[in-house]
Amino acid sequence: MASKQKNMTPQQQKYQQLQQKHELKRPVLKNCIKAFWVGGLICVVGQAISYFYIYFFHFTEQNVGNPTVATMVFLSMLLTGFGVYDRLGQFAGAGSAVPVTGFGNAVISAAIEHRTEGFVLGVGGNMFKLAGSVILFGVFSAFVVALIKTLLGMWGVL
Amino acid sequence: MLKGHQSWVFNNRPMISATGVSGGPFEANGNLANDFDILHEDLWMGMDSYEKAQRVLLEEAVRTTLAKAKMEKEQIEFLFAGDLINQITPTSFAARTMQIPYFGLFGACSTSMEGLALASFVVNYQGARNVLTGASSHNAATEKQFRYPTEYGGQKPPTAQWTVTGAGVGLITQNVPGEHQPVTTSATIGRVIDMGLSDPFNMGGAMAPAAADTIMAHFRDMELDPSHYDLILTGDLGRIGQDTTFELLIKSGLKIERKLFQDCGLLLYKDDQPVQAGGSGAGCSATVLYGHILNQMKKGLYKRILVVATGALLSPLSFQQKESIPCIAHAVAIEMNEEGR
Amino acid sequence: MLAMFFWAFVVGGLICVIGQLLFDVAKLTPGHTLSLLVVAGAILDGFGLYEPLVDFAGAGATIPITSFGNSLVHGAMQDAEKHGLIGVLTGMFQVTSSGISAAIIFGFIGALIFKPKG
Amino acid sequence: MVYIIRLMVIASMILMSSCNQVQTERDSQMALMKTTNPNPIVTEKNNGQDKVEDIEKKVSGFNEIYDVAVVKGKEATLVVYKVKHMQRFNMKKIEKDLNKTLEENYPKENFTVSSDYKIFLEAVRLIEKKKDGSYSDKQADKRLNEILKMTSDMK
Repeated sequence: MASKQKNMTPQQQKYQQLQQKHELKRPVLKNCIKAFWVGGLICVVGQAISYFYIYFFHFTEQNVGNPTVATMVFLSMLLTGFGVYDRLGQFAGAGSAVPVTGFGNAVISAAIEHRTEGFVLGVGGNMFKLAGSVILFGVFSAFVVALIKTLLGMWGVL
Repeated sequence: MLKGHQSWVFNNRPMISATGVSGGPFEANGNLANDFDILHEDLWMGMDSYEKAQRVLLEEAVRTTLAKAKMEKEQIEFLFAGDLINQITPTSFAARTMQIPYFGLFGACSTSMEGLALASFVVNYQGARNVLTGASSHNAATEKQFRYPTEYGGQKPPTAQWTVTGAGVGLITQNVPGEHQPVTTSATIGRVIDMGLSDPFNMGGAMAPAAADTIMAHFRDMELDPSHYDLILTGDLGRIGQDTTFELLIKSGLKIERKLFQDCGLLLYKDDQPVQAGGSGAGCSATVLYGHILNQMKKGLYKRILVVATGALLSPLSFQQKESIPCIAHAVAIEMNEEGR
Repeated sequence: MLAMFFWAFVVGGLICVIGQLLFDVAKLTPGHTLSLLVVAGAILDGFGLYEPLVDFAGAGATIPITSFGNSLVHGAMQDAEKHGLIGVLTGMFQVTSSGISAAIIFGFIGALIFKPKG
Repeated sequence: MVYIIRLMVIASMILMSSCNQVQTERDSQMALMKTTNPNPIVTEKNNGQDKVEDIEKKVSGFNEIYDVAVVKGKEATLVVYKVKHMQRFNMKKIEKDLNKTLEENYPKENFTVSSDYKIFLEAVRLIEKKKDGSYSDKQADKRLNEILKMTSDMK
């Protein structure tokens, strides 16, 4: 950010100061409270679903995550398809984007949106245009972390 | 006739003899629904893609204009139009349907005034008798291309703007003295101004300096005072951009009354519609000018107005490559034709 | 069990607040924010801190996207224990596969049955 | 409308394919909610009831633990427990300590220790069935081995 500032002419900097004055501020505190509530509630729903699977199906606490996540993504598909999730997202911000339902929403909304370009080039090609970076950085950082841990383990440090 | 550095004066006073305006469901719930000729309940306009829907909007606006003017499309010499989707394909495809000789324009949201200025210039110098000019935009098509999928639950900050679903078209003809119609009298073509802003969710702030630059150039070139106009109307600056532009103009010494300085993007929607900082898009200035504002002029509310449409010349690629947002603004002065001459 | 729900709510909510702060204060795009959280989850698991959080908060820790990084590391480590270094590569998706495959499958089903509402 | 119908078909297919193992039992229904502390059981007659009760006392002695179920089978003994919520951060350590304590006190026994709710639930269900006589010793032992297999699967 600092280097960006330096590249600007004094005129640009002066204007940006003036513009800042008029810029509508994001209601950070209000947004955080909304994100907390909605995000928390989504997790509570997730918890309820996982207890449901523990109780009625053959899942232990350790592996109940898989069906829970799949169910949450399914719910996210319904909400996305009926046009509810984008409204929820405008209200809750990170509260609906950070839970796995937000990941599902990113994939599903892109898939639905690009249906008009066909199933191969449209849906197939664009499905991960938003969520792809999450997978990329998740996988790569996990690779690095696991590699370091394994190597340290092999050398007997850990 | 060139006047000053970057302005044209249209001595023959080309006339906006008919207009056509179409809009989508969100506009139907807005403030100016009565000034639209055609309003759609369905965001898809019965088509199977949003891009096709935008094409339909423009085609309908053209057809309405022709119907009002009682003209056939063969009588139109040229079409000056544009939009901001994928190499302006919605407009070009609509032009394919209409078979009118066609200039495709790209000036982002300033396209409407770029088209009106050029059309007026051509008509003024007898380059044509009848010219159509217009612009269109579609909310979902624009979101899809420039932002996120429409169903994606991203949170828009309060600085974001809502792209208008709609098309506005005007028919520019030779002046018929005495006819009660608006005429164009001058135009100022803007420079590309870049103040280094790069937030695509704050277009108003990025476009404000371009608007201010063009407005100042207009008054300098035309040797006029702001009091010459009853209304100075900006295209889609929204709340932030408009306030900023106003401050820039006041600082430069122009005396403008705040309430005579309005913005299409703020007129179009009701306060309770979730448009954040206001409406935007190529269709914003086109629908509001060719619909609401010209209707009001004909009713006698305004005699002389200056319309300044601003455009942000970015692409989805350029902002991902961390480029700042260059902006442009074009101004056209519109008056009511003098009566009984 | 009620305590579990309570802490799932609080911890899940707090992770979302971190995300919201990244949106609003750091002005990051959703893509950047979610990528950052996933990386944070992977690193926390590297230090062995994420698993206790899952024990404590249940879905509050497994539903936010941070758990994605955590379970990727877990899968990789599980296989690494069995097969050595090569396991880091092969085991990566062992634990996480459900989230991604659910997203792909439901995404495609969604594309089959829904139209965007705008 | 067409979409909604198609959707309902898919949803009901998913529900139908998965809802066939639902089984309800009486007291174990609340096993996740409240403290049950069921009496420990053995699957062999007249053999070791004292011992399992002793084991349960020992485990209950842990400060962090508030609910214990013990099932002793022919070969292995299952010890399931719940950890006080604020101690759940230290689950790994508690499990280790518990294992150590049990090994030291009962070196001959083959213990499986778990804090998993699912295992706890299944253990409570087993104990109930054993008590009301719907499971014979043999059946109970078989069921215990199934539960033990479940715990080893998740590691």
